Amino acid sequence: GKKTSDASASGGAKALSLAVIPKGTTHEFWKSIHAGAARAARELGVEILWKGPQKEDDRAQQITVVEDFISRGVDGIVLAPLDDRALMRPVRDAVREKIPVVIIDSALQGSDYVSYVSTDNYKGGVLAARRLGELLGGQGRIFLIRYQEGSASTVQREAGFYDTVKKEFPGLVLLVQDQYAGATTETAYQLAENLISRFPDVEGVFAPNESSTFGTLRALQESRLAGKVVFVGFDSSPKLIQGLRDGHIQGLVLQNPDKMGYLGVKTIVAHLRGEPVEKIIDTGVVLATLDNMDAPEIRALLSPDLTLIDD
Amino acid sequence: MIPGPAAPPVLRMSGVSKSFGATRALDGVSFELGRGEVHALIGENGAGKSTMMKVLSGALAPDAGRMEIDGRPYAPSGPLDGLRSGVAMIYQELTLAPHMTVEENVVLGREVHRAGWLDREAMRRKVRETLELVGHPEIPRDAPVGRLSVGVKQVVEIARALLNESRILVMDEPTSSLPLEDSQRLFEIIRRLRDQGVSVIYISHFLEEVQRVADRYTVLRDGRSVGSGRMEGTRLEDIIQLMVGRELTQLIPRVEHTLGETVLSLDGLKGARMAAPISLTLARGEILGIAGLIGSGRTEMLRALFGLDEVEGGAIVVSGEALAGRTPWTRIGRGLGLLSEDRQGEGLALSMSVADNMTLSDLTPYRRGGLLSPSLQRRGASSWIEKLQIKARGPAQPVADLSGGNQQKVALARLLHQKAGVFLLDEPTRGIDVVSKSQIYEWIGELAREGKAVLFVSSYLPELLGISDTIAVFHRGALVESRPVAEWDATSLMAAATVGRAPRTAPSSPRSSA
Amino acid sequence: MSRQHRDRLSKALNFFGPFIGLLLVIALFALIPEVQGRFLRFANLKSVATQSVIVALGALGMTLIIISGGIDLSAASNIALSSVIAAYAVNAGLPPLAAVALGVATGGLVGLANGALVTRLRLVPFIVTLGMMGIARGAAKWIAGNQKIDAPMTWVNELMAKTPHPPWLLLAPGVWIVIVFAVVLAVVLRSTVFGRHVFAVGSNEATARLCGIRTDRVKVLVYALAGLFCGLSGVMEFSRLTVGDPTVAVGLELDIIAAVVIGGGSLSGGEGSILGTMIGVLIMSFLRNGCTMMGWPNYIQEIIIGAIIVIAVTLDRLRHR
Amino acid sequence: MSRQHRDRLSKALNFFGPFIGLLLVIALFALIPEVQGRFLRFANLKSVATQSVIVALGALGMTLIIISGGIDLSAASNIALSSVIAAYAVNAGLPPLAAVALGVATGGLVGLANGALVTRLRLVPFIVTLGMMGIARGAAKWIAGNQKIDAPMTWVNELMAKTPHPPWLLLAPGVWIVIVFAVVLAVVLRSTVFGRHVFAVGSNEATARLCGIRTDRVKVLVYALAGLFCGLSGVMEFSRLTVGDPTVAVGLELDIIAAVVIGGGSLSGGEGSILGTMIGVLIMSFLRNGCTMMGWPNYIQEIIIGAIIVIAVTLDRLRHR
Ligand SMILES: Nc1ncnc2c1ncn2[C@@H]1O[C@H](COP(=O)(O)OP(=O)(O)OP(=O)(O)O)[C@@H](O)[C@H]1O
Ligand SMILES: Nc1ncnc2c1ncn2[C@@H]1O[C@H](COP(=O)(O)OP(=O)(O)OP(=O)(O)O)[C@@H](O)[C@H]1O
Ligand SMILES: [Mg+2]
Ligand SMILES: [Mg+2]
Repeated sequence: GKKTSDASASGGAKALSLAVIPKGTTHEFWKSIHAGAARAARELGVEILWKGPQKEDDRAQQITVVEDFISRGVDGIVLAPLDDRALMRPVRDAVREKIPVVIIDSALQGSDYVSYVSTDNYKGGVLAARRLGELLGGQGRIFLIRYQEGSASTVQREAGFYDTVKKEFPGLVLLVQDQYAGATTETAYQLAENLISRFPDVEGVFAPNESSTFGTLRALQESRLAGKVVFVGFDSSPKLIQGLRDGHIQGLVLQNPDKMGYLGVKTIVAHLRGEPVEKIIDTGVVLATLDNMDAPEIRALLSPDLTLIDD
Repeated sequence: MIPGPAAPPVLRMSGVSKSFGATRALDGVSFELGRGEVHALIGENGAGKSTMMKVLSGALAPDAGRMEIDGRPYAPSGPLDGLRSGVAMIYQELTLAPHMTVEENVVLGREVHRAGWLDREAMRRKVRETLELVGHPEIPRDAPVGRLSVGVKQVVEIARALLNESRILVMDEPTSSLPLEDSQRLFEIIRRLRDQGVSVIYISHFLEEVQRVADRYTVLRDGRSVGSGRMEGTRLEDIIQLMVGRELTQLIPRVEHTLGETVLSLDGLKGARMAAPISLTLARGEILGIAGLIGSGRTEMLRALFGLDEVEGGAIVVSGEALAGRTPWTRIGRGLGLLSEDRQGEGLALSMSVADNMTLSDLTPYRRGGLLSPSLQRRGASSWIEKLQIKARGPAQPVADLSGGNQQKVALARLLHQKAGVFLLDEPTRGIDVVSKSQIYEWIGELAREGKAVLFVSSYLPELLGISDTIAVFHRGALVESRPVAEWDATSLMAAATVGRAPRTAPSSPRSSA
Repeated sequence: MSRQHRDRLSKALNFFGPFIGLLLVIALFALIPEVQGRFLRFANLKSVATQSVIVALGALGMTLIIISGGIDLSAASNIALSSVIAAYAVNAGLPPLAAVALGVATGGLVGLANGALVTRLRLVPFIVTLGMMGIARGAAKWIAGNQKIDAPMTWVNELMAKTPHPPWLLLAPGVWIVIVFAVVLAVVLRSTVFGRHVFAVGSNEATARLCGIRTDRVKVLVYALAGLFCGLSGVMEFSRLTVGDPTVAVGLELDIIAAVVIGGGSLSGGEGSILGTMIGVLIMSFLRNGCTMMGWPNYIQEIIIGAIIVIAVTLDRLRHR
Repeated sequence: MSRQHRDRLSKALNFFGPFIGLLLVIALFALIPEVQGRFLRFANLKSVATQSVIVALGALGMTLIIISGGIDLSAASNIALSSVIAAYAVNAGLPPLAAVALGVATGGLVGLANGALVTRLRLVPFIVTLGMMGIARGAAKWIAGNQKIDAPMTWVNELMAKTPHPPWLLLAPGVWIVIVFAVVLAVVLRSTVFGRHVFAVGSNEATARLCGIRTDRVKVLVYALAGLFCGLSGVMEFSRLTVGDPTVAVGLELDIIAAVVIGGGSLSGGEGSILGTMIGVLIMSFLRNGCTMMGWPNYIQEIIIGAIIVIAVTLDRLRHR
């Protein structure tokens, strides 16, 4: 089980039991959220149940998970909704059962939740576009690789990137802009490889999340284009950090998932203890480059401390 | 009742041709069937009988030719069309739905219903009546057909064909797995139908049977009709001459052979599906015939003996050594070989070639340096095709394309090829023409002469009496009587099979009472 | 009479047999102290029932197909397509009833196409429906413009509301719809000529044809019917999600097939029952629900469900010995 | 002689037949002006070949299984598990060769378990491998701790390098490994007793048993062999990704099965060939590659690939008439 509880100072009172529901459980990103949530849980002396949909990115399954936790009768839910609409009803059901909900990572329509803790995804896309545009001097042929149909947060990043390119760098030519990398590294790898076969003269690439960034990186490395093509990606993992260091990646847009998880749990506990909370909390995005990657605050984002959640 | 030449035929086929790839199964065949007559269709294996009947029933579309029923053109688009035009058929290869019950199978396609809703009571009644008619009211109507023996399945098929009210009833070897009793009952039914004006086309390789039941006959050879006439006054020899183009002197040849030491003995063998333990012995050079009614447990004994069913008790001793192991593989290793009664379900891998089917149980002769040589394998198979005169395009032809009788020969060839020492033959002549039959008898005799032992299960008494040294009779799962062949005759065999014991001296016609 | 006695016993076993697996699963969780109290509460049973609706509807049609000796890999894509169409229609301002009808009809059309390809081209159903799986999924994404379709709330979304509108319904209308169709289909299979012919085609197609059954017609009908059920399932999916999502239900076809097989269906045709299938669906739903309530990590859940599938079918086979 | 002539013609057709679908697909893209120049360039062919390795290895084993009348839904999960194990081993500091061996052995063990369950419990392979699909995937996630396993670069990662290390290899070592194994397996199927027994078991298991073939042993061997191929495929996946990713290859089992069936394999057993399967793999790879190069949106790709699967098999059936 994944209970991170602590025999805390609160003594006799029954520890709060919170469900933290990510969109999936296997990306580094979610591990960081888990770590942040676990840190908060330890500090606050509450118990968290960590559980995502069984199939990654499956809306229907996430609804099921929320319902099952309502059945179990948890005290509060921290949810990263896979869909801003579809999760409304289960969230409303939770509220009806007196279970408050804090939304993290992606937005939810309506206002049934206590607070919304997230990255500004659109801004992340803007940062990436500016980096790419600047390095290419505003001129060049580029790929916009998309992640997956219907994934809200990446759609916003792609939109931020696309809008910025159109507005600020009219000299950049989008060679492709409606190709989806799919859920796994392998599918992203194949897509990038095939795109490079078609357009070997590409000069810049943007990929909107960890798996598509890594898949593209592999394809660039294999085609001997890594380092020659300006490549900006999203999120971090050891291999991506290595890519940054080797000069194969010119920029990684970093969110702060650890903070998101931490603040998510912290906010719901505060609410449960009757303290006032902000309705919207921004956890910020930054751009990591070869130059700033060894700064302590960036390093903390690049390789978050996951020791709290070893299972 | 037999119509004169003036009466118009119910069915007329003329110039019907059908080819399967390079095989010309029917080559402009012509045929006439009178109203209320039983018409025998006779021919060697592969002559085209089944093909012709499938064309008639609508299961196959002819390449050329015309058919008329009652003077009106008849060109069925499928079996349903055929059934609607009053053509019912019992197919040579068992065609039952294994998961469905006996009752469901009998009424299949002819369900009694009101606006789509089944009327179970009415169907139940009809099925019960039909099973009574064929003399097997004891067949469990709620049992899935897949669990029944081949003989019972054949009864179910007959019941199904009789259920349909048809004007033309085609029976393609309906009695190949039936013992005498049941055949005779079937003949009575056929006569009754004939008297009601139904025309019956009857295909069988049992010529005496045919002679007894049919009014007229047509002989097919190589897809052409080579003669037809009234059965009355026609000698069997003449028909055989028409069939094969030469005279056949001896239908059941006897090959002299001598008995040696015991090679196989069963001591209280009890298989999972056997009703009672069985003990018997078999000597080198012995042909042991086994008689019995449908479901008397002969097949089940063979299956346990060969390791296809679980053995629960008793011992099997081969050449003085008890048989260990529980799989057919160990049996084959000790020189046993089994010919299955269910050639399509179990006997043959239909999608594989003739060569593969013949050599599957012993591929070692075709290995060269660890690899199998397909050409050697084909050559090996070719020699058997020649020896057994199997009608096939060649060793590479899939077995599924052969006629029923030729398929049976392929299965037999496998046993001969694997050089078994003890042959367990379950209805080996099922669906085989007279000429090939006499060939097979001869081979069995030869085998005995070479010192092989043969266990010969058959429902056809003349062949049992003709080639066995000893005949054992099964009754309700138990071996009730075993005697040298000289002490048996058809009547005493029937008596033993039906009531479970036989008088020493052959009495006059004991009827069944079980 | 000992024989009669044994017969009655084996009949009883055959009747209760299918439930054994389900009862085992329920007992398993009902005994774990952590969720004990809550697992068997009506509220939880209600949500398990609601969660089962989508798979159950797909599995009803799949039972028909599997009995007839076929298989339908496109079921899940078909569900997604139908849900997208229903959402699209609502969004386009059609009356909700028309949207539901359109969704169901879409499913039926895909099923009809499957049936037509299987019978006309004489292809194995596995391939036809594998192809259709891609086609339907692609079409869903196309129509939805690679996005989910947000549709305004209508009464359609009430179909899968855990707390139904007239509260005396107790269960979501979708659950009642499943129950009604399950009963109807069970009766059709047992007591109509069509049902009998479905079994016959699955048991031995050649025999069925020779007996004058229009096997092609039966098969087309079976696939079309199953398609309609997928369409209805898609509508339920839309009702539950409140959006039309072209990426929903990926891989669900295997869950649906597993439910049928756990319930005694045989992939070689001729065997299967509606009751069994429904129990198969519930076994899987209760397992998922229990595992989630326990807060077990997904990988444990995956391993357990995989093992249970094998165990359930093994038990079923033992029962049939 | 007309007869001989026709025979030779039909032999030629039978030989070239399988290639027709592939040639059609290649011609299709080679003629479209937009990608014409680039599609047939060696560099592109090289990357198509490399992309095919993982599916090809899985499909080699799947061909054996399908010929023997079985199916393996756990193939993709098995690939993921093996790749995780190989990464884990490299990460743990084992010599790369040992890691490769461990990965392959893992695949073999999963296959062996499949075979044992199929033969001992007498369950249908569909169910056994459906269960194993969940079990292996869950185990992979468990071992990897729900994360990618980052492993240091070793020569293992060279196996799938598009530009191989001794440049005279021209193709990635992984491609050569596929070619070698394909040839070996084709010979085994055609010209060994074991190969013949695999066909016999698939064609009619009862007959095979009657002929003294130890059908259970053949089946266990087939599943174990196929497992080893999945293991090797997993190692290649690890080599390609340079990390062990437990979520890789989800749904790939259907691609693998489709490749075998497009190549003439029959899901009812007894039919199939290695050459056909390899062509099936290439058809799918070229389609994906071509569609991406054309820049067609993914949904169009999905629809086209779905349609091609149906068309390819239809052509194959027509050829056999
Ligand atoms: N489906 C088929 N494909 C290819 N050839 C076939 C097919 N069916 C029958 N044949 C061939 O047609 C010829 C006639 O076969 P048919 O089954 O009509 O013979 P038959 O007279 O019924 O023989 P038997 O007495 O052995 O049943 C045979 O040479 C057989 O090999
Ligand atoms: N009249 C019957 N009613 C019901 N079941 C029967 C009947 N006859 C046989 N069976 C089934 O068949 C089995 C015995 O058949 P078996 O094949 O061993 O007999 P057989 O002597 O070889 O007869 P057959 O000529 O039918 O092959 C029994 O276990 C029984 O289940
Ligand atoms: Mg015949
Ligand atoms: Mg028998």
